[in-house]
Amino acid sequence: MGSRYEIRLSGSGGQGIILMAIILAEAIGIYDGKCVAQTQSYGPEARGGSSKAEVVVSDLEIDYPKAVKPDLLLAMNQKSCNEYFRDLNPGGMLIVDSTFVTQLPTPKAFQIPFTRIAREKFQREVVANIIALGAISHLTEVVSAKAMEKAVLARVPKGTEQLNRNALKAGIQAARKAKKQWLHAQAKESPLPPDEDQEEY
Amino acid sequence: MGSRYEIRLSGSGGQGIILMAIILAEAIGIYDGKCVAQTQSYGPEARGGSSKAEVVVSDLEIDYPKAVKPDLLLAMNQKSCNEYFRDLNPGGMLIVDSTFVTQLPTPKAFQIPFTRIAREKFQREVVANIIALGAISHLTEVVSAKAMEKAVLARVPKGTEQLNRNALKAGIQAARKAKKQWLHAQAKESPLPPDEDQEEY
Amino acid sequence: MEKEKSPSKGAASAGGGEPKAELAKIDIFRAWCKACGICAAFCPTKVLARDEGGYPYVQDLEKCIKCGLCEIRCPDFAITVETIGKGKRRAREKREETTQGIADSGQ
Amino acid sequence: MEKEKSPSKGAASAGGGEPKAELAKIDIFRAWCKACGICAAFCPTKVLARDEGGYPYVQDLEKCIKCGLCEIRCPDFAITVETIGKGKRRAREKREETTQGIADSGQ
Amino acid sequence: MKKQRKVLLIQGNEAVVEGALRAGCRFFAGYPITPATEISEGMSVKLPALGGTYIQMEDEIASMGAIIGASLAGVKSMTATSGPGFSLMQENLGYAVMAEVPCVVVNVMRGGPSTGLPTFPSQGDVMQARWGTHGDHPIIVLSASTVRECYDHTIAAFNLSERFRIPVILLIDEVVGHMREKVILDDEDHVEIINRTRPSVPPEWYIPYEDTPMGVPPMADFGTGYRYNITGLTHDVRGFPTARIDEIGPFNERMIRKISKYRAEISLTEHFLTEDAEITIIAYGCVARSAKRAVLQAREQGIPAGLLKLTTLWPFVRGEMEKLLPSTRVFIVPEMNMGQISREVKRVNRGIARVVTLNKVDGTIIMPQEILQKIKEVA
Amino acid sequence: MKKQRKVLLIQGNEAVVEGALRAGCRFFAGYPITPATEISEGMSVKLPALGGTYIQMEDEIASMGAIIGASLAGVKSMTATSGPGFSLMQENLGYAVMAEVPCVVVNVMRGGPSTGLPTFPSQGDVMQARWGTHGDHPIIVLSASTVRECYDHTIAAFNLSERFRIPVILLIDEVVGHMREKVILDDEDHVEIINRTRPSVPPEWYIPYEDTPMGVPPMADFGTGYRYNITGLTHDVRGFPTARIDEIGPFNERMIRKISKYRAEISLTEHFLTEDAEITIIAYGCVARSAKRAVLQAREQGIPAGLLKLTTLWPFVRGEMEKLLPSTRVFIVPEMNMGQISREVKRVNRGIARVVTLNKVDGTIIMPQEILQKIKEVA
Amino acid sequence: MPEVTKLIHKYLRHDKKFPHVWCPGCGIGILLGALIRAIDRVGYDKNEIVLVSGIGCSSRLPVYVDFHTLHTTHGRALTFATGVKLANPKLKVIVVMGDGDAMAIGGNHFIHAARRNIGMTTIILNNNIYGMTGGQYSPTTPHGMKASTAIYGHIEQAFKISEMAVAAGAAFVARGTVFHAKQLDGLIEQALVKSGFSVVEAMAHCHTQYGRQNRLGSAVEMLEAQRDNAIPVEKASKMAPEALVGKIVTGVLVNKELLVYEEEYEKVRERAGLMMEK
Amino acid sequence: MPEVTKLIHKYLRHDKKFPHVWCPGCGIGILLGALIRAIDRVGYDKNEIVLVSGIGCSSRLPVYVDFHTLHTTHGRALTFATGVKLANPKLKVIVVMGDGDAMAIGGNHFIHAARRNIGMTTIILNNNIYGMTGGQYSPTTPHGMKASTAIYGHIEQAFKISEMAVAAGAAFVARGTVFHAKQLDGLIEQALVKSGFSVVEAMAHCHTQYGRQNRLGSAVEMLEAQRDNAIPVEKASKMAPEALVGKIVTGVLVNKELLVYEEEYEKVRERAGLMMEK
Ligand SMILES: Cc1ncc(C[n+]2csc(CCOP(=O)(O)OP(=O)(O)O)c2C)c(N)n1
Ligand SMILES: Cc1ncc(C[n+]2csc(CCOP(=O)(O)OP(=O)(O)O)c2C)c(N)n1
Ligand code: SF4
Ligand code: SF4
Ligand code: SF4
Ligand code: SF4
Ligand code: SF4
Ligand code: SF4
Ligand SMILES: [Mg+2]
Ligand SMILES: [Mg+2]
Repeated sequence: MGSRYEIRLSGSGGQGIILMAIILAEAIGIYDGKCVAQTQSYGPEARGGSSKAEVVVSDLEIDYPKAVKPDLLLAMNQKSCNEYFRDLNPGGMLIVDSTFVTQLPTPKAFQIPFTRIAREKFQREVVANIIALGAISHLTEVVSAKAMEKAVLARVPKGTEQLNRNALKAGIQAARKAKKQWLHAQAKESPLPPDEDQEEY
Repeated sequence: MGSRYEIRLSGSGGQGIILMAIILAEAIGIYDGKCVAQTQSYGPEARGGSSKAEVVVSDLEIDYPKAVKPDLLLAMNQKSCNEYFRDLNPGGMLIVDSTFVTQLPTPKAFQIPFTRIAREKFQREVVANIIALGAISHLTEVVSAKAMEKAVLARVPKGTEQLNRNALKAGIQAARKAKKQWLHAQAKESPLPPDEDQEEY
Repeated sequence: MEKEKSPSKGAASAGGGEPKAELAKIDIFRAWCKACGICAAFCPTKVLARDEGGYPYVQDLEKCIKCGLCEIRCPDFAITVETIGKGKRRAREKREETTQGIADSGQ
Repeated sequence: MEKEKSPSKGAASAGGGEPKAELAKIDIFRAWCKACGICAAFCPTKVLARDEGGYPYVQDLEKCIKCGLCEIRCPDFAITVETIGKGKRRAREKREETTQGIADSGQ
Repeated sequence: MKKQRKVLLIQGNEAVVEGALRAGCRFFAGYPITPATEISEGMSVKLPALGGTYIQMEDEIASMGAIIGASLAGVKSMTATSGPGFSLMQENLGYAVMAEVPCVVVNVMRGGPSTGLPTFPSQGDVMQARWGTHGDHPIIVLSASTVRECYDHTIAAFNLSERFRIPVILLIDEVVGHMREKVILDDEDHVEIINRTRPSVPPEWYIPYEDTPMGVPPMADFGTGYRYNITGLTHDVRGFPTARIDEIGPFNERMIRKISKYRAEISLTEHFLTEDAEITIIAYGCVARSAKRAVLQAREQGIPAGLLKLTTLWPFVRGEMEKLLPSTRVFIVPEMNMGQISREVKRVNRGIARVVTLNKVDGTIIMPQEILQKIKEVA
Repeated sequence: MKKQRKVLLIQGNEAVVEGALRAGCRFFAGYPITPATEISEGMSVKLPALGGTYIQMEDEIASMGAIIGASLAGVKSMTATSGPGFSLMQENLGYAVMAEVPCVVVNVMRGGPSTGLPTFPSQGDVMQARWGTHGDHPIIVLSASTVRECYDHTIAAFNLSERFRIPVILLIDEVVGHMREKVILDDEDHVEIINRTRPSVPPEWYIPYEDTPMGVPPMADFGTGYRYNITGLTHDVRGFPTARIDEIGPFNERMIRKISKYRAEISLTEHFLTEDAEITIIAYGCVARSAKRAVLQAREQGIPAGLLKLTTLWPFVRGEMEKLLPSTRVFIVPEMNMGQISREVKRVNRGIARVVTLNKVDGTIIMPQEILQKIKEVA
Repeated sequence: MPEVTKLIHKYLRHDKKFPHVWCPGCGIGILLGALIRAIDRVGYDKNEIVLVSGIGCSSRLPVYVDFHTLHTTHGRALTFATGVKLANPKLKVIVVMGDGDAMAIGGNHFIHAARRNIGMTTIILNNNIYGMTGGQYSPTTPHGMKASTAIYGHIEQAFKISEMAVAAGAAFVARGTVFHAKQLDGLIEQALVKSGFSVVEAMAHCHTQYGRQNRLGSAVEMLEAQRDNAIPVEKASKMAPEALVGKIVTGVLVNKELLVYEEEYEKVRERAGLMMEK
Repeated sequence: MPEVTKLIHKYLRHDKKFPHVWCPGCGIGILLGALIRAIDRVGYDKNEIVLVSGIGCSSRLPVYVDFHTLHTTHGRALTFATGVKLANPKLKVIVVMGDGDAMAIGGNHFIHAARRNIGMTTIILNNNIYGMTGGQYSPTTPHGMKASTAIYGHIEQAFKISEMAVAAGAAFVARGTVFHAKQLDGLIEQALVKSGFSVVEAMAHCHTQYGRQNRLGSAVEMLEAQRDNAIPVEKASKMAPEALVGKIVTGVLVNKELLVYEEEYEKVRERAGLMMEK
C-alpha cells in the first residue's frame, strides 16, 4: 500500500453505507492511528436513492478528500457496481454483495452474499454492513481486525455487541472463503463459475 | 440671467414649501417652457422639522439638479434663513417671510410678511406660500406672472381658485411695495428701518 | 353549512349487495410498491398478506369485499382492485370508514 | 381572572371631597406643547381654552377638579396639574372615565 | 391608453410608473418604503383603470413572490423597494433567475447599511444588486440619472427582462427618484416594446427549458395548455429536478451564456466628450449629472475630460470601457458609496490607466466642484 | 468544560459546534437547512448542559434577530444556515454591522442559485457574503478547508467578532461540512479566546459609540447599568439617530477604519511553497485541498508551483497577495463558482501577472488533476 | 386498467419517474391520491389548474401530477399563488405545503392569505415535523415530544393550524387525516368548489422522522393512531376540551360567505375607471 | 415639579431632544405616558428593562425613555427580544410595535412569540395605517376605508390583533385605547406582571394619515370616536356580534396560566445535564 489508499463503499439508501464508512474511518483513524478523511454524497432526492461513501487513508495529512481512483470498491447492489466499477484503480479490489450483484464487471471480484448471510444467519438484514466490514478487515491491510472490532463496538447500540461481534466474525469467515475461491480463480485466470456453495451461509 | 438660475425655498414642515416648489417649477417648466429640475430634502425625522426645496432653471438641459449657490433664497422662517443664507450667490436675492424672520443676515433682503398677510387678509395661514409665489413672480424674471397663475390654478383644489388668485395678487402687490422700499434702501445703502407700514397688509 | 354541489352524493345513495361469487381482480404493481404494508394492515377482511420482503400478495381473494380501501390508501398507487359498479363500492367504503369512528362529513 | 397585585387598588379606595377653595396649579410647558388641543377638548369642566395659535391656557382655574386627565392625555408631557392627595385624584379620574363609557377593568 | 401628448413635471418615481405602464406592466405587488413609496402609490392609483392589478403584500418577500407568480400567469409585473426591502427580496429574486421568470425590481437607493438614512440618497446597493442572492447567477441591472431616463429605462428594463427571461433591477437613487423634471410623453409609436417569446409549437412538443440557439427558451403562460414543472431546484430541460452532472453543467452554462452572448447589446451607456478625453469619468445615477457639469467646466479650462455614463451597471460594460482604454490616461469613478463600480473599472483596467476613486457616504450628493477638483488634481 | 483530550472522527459541521462551544458561544438560534443542519442539531444537544440556550426560530430572519438580541444581552451567539437562509438573513446581518453587535454566522454552501442543489457543494456565496446586505458596510468572512480548521476558524470567527464588534461569517462548503476527519481536541489552554471589551468607566461616562483610537468602542451588556439607545438608523456617538453630515461622515469613516486599520491582522492565509513559486494557486475551502495536491504533483514534475490558501476571504487579503506579485508569473484561481475571488485577484493584480481562472459549477468538486492540468498549461 | 387507477394515471405525469421520492408508507402519497380524486370530481381541466408548493417532502407533491406545477421557495408558496390568481383569476390555484412550510417560515403568508380571502385552496400536510431536513421540531410538534433538535423533549405549545386559519379569517376550514382518505377527498372537494380562501389540514404521519424519534412505530401503526384519535367535529363540539387533548377533530370547521378578493378588486377597477374618466 | 410629571421626567431621557418627533396630538405620546406609569407602578429598575421596537412612528417610542432601548428592523422586534430574554431571563423585556410592524411584515414573529410563551410584554399601537411611510393600508385598515394605496376604498378584511394573539396561544391579551389612558396603563401593568407572553393592543389615532384620508377630523375628533366606540369586554360578551361591528372591545380578553418557555428551558438544561453525565 502506498501512502494513499482510497475506499469507496456504495449501495442503496437503506443499507447503512454511511455508517459503515464512519466505522471504517474510525477504525483506521482512531484505532489504527492513520490519517483518514471520510466523505459521502447524497442523492438528488432526500429520500431513498443510492448511497455512496468514501474513506481516504494516508500516513500523511490528506489533501484531496475524495476517492479519485478507489483502491477498494464495495458494491452492495448492482446499480452502484455498474456505476462505480469504471473508477476502480486497475490494481484495485472489488467486493460485491452477491445477494444483489449478479452481473460482475470483472472476474476478479470478491463475491460475498452479505445480505443473505445477515438474513439467514442473523435474521436481521441490518447487520449486512457489519458483515461487510468484517470482510474488508480480512481482505485488505488498510485496517486491522482489532481496530475494526473496537470501532464497531463503540458505535453500535448497547445490547447488540454480541450480535455485531458475531456479524464481524461471519464477515471474516466469509471473506476467508471468498479469498480462497478468488485465489483459485486467479490461478486459473478464468471467471468463477456461479458458486452454488455460497448458498449455505 | 445666465443660462442657469438656482432657487431655494425653505421653511418649516407645515408651510407648504414643497408644494410651492412644485408650482414654481411647473410655472417655469411647463408654462414658461424652460428646463427645470425640482428637488427637496427631507429632515431626518419623518414628522415636522424643517423643509427645503429647490428649483434649478436653465435654457439647456440641467445637469446638476441641486442649488449650489442659489440665486434666489426664500426663507419662510428664521432657522432656514440662518442656515441657508451663507450659500446664497453674492449677487443673489433673499426674500424672507418677515412674520417669522426678524433677524436679517443682510440689509438687502426683501422682507414681506407672507404669513401675516395670509392670516389677516385671508384668515387662512395656508395661503402664505401662494402669496410668496406671487411675490417671487414679481421680484424675479425667472418666471412670468401669467405662468405662475396658470400653475397655481392647475394645482389648487376646485373651489379655491378665486382665493388663490387673490393670494397671488396680494403677493405681487406686497412685492411691489417691498421693492420700492428696497430700492430706497439700496439708494441709501443702509439697513431698512423696521417697517411699521407693513402691518397694514 | 354546505351549499356546494357534491358530485358524489348521488352515487353514494345507491347501495346493496352483490353475488358473493363475483371475484375481485387485485393487481399489485411491484415496480412501484415499496412494501410499506398499509394495504395489508387495513384490509378489513384480511385478503392481503405480506411476503418475507414485506411485499403484499393476495392470500384470500374470496374474502375481498372490493371496498377499494387498499387502493386509496396505497401511497404509491401500486395496488388496484377491479370492482363492481361504483355506487356499490362507495356504499361499502362509507360503512367501513364509519365503523372506524368517522362520520364522513365531506360526502 | 386577575391574580396580580394591582398596586393602585388600595389607593383608589380612598376618596371624598376637598374644600372648593383649594386651587389647582396648572403648568403649561410651551416649549414642548404642540397645540394639539386635546387637553382643552377633554377637560371635563372646561378649565382650559385655546389661544389663536391653538395653545392652551387656563381660562377658569376655579372650575378645575384636578382630575389630571389633561395631564395624562397630553401626548407631549406639556401640561401638568399640581393636585391634592393622590387617592382623591384617582377617585375622580375613575369617575370621569366611567362616565365616558368605560368600566376601568384595569384598576 | 388613449393617444396623447402629455407635458408633465413629475418625479423620477412617477416616471417609473409611467414607464412601467407604457411597457405593458399590469401587475404590481409591493410594500411601502421610503424613498420608493411613490411608485407603489402611483401603481395603486393607475393600474386598476387599465385592468391591471395592484396589491400591497405583507412584506417584500411576499411582493417578490407575487410578481413572479403573476409573470408566470403571463402578465408583466414589477415591484419597487429600497435597501431593507431589497435585502429581503434576495431569496425570491434568485428564484426568478433560476426559473427564468421575467420581472422588474426597482430599488430606489437610500443611505445604508441597515435602516441607515431613509430620506437620504446613496448608491450603496450596486454590488448587492449583482451579488445579493446566494449562488452564482446572471442578472441585469440598469440605472437612471434623469426623470426622463426613469421612464425610458423602466421600459428598457421590461424589454430586457422579457427578452432574456431574467429579472431586471432598476437602481435609482433617492435624488433621481424624488426629483421633478419636465418630461413629454407622447404615446410614441416608435417606443419599442418587447414581449416574451411564447411557444410556437403545440404543447406536446414544448420543452420548457430547451436550449435554443439564443439560449432563451420560449415561455408559456399558465392556462394556455402548456403544462410543465417549475422549480428553484436545478432542473433538466423539462423542468424536473436533476442531479445529473451532464444536465447541471449545460443548464448552468446556458444561464450564463444567454446573457454573456448578448453583452454588447445589453451594455447601455452614453459617451459624452469621450473621444479625445484623457481623463474619463465613469459615473451613473445622480452623480453622472454632476460629472457632466464637471466635464464641461474642465473643458472650459482646457482639460480634455469626458464622461462615460452608465445605464447598464451589470453586466459591467467591459467592452465600452475597453474602447476608452487606449486614449484614457486616468479614469475617475465618483460614487456615493465606498467604491463599488470602481472595483470593476480597476479589474477591467488591468493596470493600464490610472484609476482614481471619489467616494462619499455622508448622505449628500457628490457636487460638480468635487469632481472638477479631482479632475484638476490628475490633469 | 472538564479538561480532557478527545480524539474524534467528526464532520466539519460537528467541529464547528465544538469550536463555537470552545470559543464561549452560549446561544444559538437557527432554522434547519441542508447541509448545515448538523450544526443546529449539535448545538441543540450540547448547549443546554453547558447552561446555554438553543432555540429553533420560525425562520432565518428570526434566527439572525435572536442572535443579535442575545449578543446584546452579553452572550456570545451564533447561527448556521445555507444559501436560501443566508439570503434571508441579509437585512438583519446589516443591522448587526450597523449596531456593531458581535455574532457569528456559518454558511455551509450548497449549489445555487435558488434551491439549487441542496446536497451538493459549491462556493457560490463568496461575493454574497461580502455584499449581500444593502448599503456599504465592512464585514469579515472566513473559510475552512479541513475539519480541524472548522474548529479553529470558528474560534477565530468569534474572536474577530468580539474584538471588532462586527458579525463574522464563516463560509464552508458542503464537502468540508460533511467530511469526517480525525481531530484531537485537548482543551488547550493556549487557545486564545477574546471577549468584547466592556466599559471600564462608570455608566454616566459611557459613550456607547465613541470613537476610540482602535475604532471599536467598549460594549456594555444589557442589565449592567449602562443604558443607551441602539438603532439601525445612522446614529451619533450616543446611539441616537442623526442626519447631521458632521456626524454621519465620521461614523461611516470609523466603521470602515475599524476594519481597514487592522487588515493585516485579519488577513489569515497559509503559504504553501510560495516563496519560489512562479505559478501560484489561490484557493480556499475544499478546493484548497485539491490545489495542495496539484502543487505537490507539479513540483514532482519540476514545475515551480505554490499555493496561497485563504482563510480570510473578506476583507480580501490584498497584502498577502501583493507579496507574491514580484515572483509570480501566473495566478491560478480555481473556484467552485463562476469566478468570485478571482475578481479580487484581478483587481489587485493590476495586469502585473497573468490571472487564470478555473471554474466549476456542476455540483462536483474540482479535482487535483484539473488544477494540475491548468498548471501545466501555463507552465 | 381498473377505474380508480385509470383516474389516477390520467393525472400523473408520464415523463416523471415513479415510484415517487417519498419513504415507503409516507402519508403524502395518500394525500396525492385524495387530491386527484377530488379534482377529478369537481371536473377541472388540467390546463386551468396551477398547483403550487413550497419546499419540503410535502411540497414535492406537485411535480408528479400533470397540471401547471410550481415548486417555489420554502414558505412562500402562497405569495406566488397570490400573484398567479390575481393575474389570471380564471385559473384554479391549489397550494400544497407542509406544516413547517406553512406555519413556520410561511406562517405570515398563510394568515394574510386567509385574511384577504383570495379564491384559492390551501392544503397543509401536517406531519408535526420537518420531514425533509431530518426531523427537527415544527410549530405543530406537540409539547413533550422528541425531535432531532429537541432530544430532551419539546417545550413549546403547538399551533392548531385549522384554528389559526379560522382566527385569521379563512372562509372555509376543514381537517382530515390521510387514514380517512375518502373523507379527505371529500373535504378537498368542498374546499375546491368554495369561492374564496379555503384550507384543508391533512393530518399525516412521518414515521421516518417523527415516528422513529418518538417510537411511534411504522406507517401502519401511525395510521392506526389516526384512526383511533379522529373525532368528527360534530361529536367534538359536544365534548369537554380536556377530553379532546391528543385527539384530531375532523370535518368542516368553518364555512362562511365572505367578500372574495378578486371580485372586490373588479369593483375597484370599475371605480377607478369612472374616476379616471372624470 | 408636580407628581406625575416628576414621574414622567424620571423616565425620559435627558440627553434626547424634546418635543418628540410625533405629530401634534398623536396618540403615541399618550401611550408613552401610560407605559411609564405602568412601569413605575410595578417598580422595575431602569437597568433591568429592555424596551425593544421595530420601525414605524410607534417604534420611535423607546428612544425617548431611559431604559436599554433597542430600535430594530421593521417587523423583527420580537425576534431580537426573544434573543435578549433567553440570553438573560432576568431582564424585563417589553416590545412596542405598530400595527404594520407587528401584523404585516412581523405577523409571523408575533404568532410564534405568542405560541412559545416567552416571558415578555408586547404592546401594539394600532392606528389602522402605516403612519410613518405616509398612510398606506395596513392589515388592520377596515374594509371600505381609504389609504394612499387604496384611494378607491380598501377591499380586504382587517385582522383583529388581539383575537389573533388569543388564537396563537398568548397567555394574556388585553385591548385598550389611548383615550382611556388610565385604563391603558392598568392593562399594561397587568401585562407586565403576568408571567409568560402578554399582549396589549392600544387603539390609537393617526389623524395625520388615516384621519386625513378618511375625513375623520383632528386628533380630538378621533379621540372622541375612541371614547364613543369603546365597549368593555364584560359588556361586549353579552352583545350580539352585529352590534359590535365598528366597536372597540376593551379590557382583558384572555388571562391564562401556561408553561413559560424560559422556565421549561431550565428543565431542559437539567435533563441535558443528567444525560451528559451518563
Ligand atoms: C429558506 C429556507 N430555509 C430552510 C430550508 C430547509 N428546509 C427544507 S424543507 C424544510 C422543512 C420541511 O418541513 P415541512 O414543511 O413540515 O415539510 P415536510 O418535509 O415535513 O413535508 C426546511 C427547513 C429551505 N429550503 N429554505
Ligand atoms: C423591510 C422594510 N420594509 C419597509 C420599511 C418601511 N416602513 C417603515 S415604517 C413602515 C410601516 C409603519 O407602520 P406601522 O408599523 O403601523 O407604524 P406606524 O408608523 O403606523 O406607527 C414601513 C412600511 C422598512 N423600514 N423596512
Ligand atoms: S400499500 Fe401500496 S406500496 Fe404499500 S405495500 Fe401495499 S401496494 Fe405496496
Ligand atoms: S378491496 Fe378491500 S377487501 Fe379487497 S383487498 Fe382491498 S382492502 Fe381488502
Ligand atoms: S385637571 Fe381635569 S379639570 Fe383640571 S384642567 Fe385638567 S382636565 Fe380640566
Ligand atoms: S394636550 Fe399637551 S400638547 Fe396638546 S395642546 Fe394640550 S398641552 Fe399642548
Ligand atoms: S421523511 Fe417523513 S414526510 Fe418525508 S417522505 Fe419520509 S415519511 Fe414522508
Ligand atoms: S403620522 Fe400618524 S402615527 Fe405618525 S406621528 Fe403623525 S399622527 Fe402619529
Ligand atoms: Mg412536516
Ligand atoms: Mg400603524
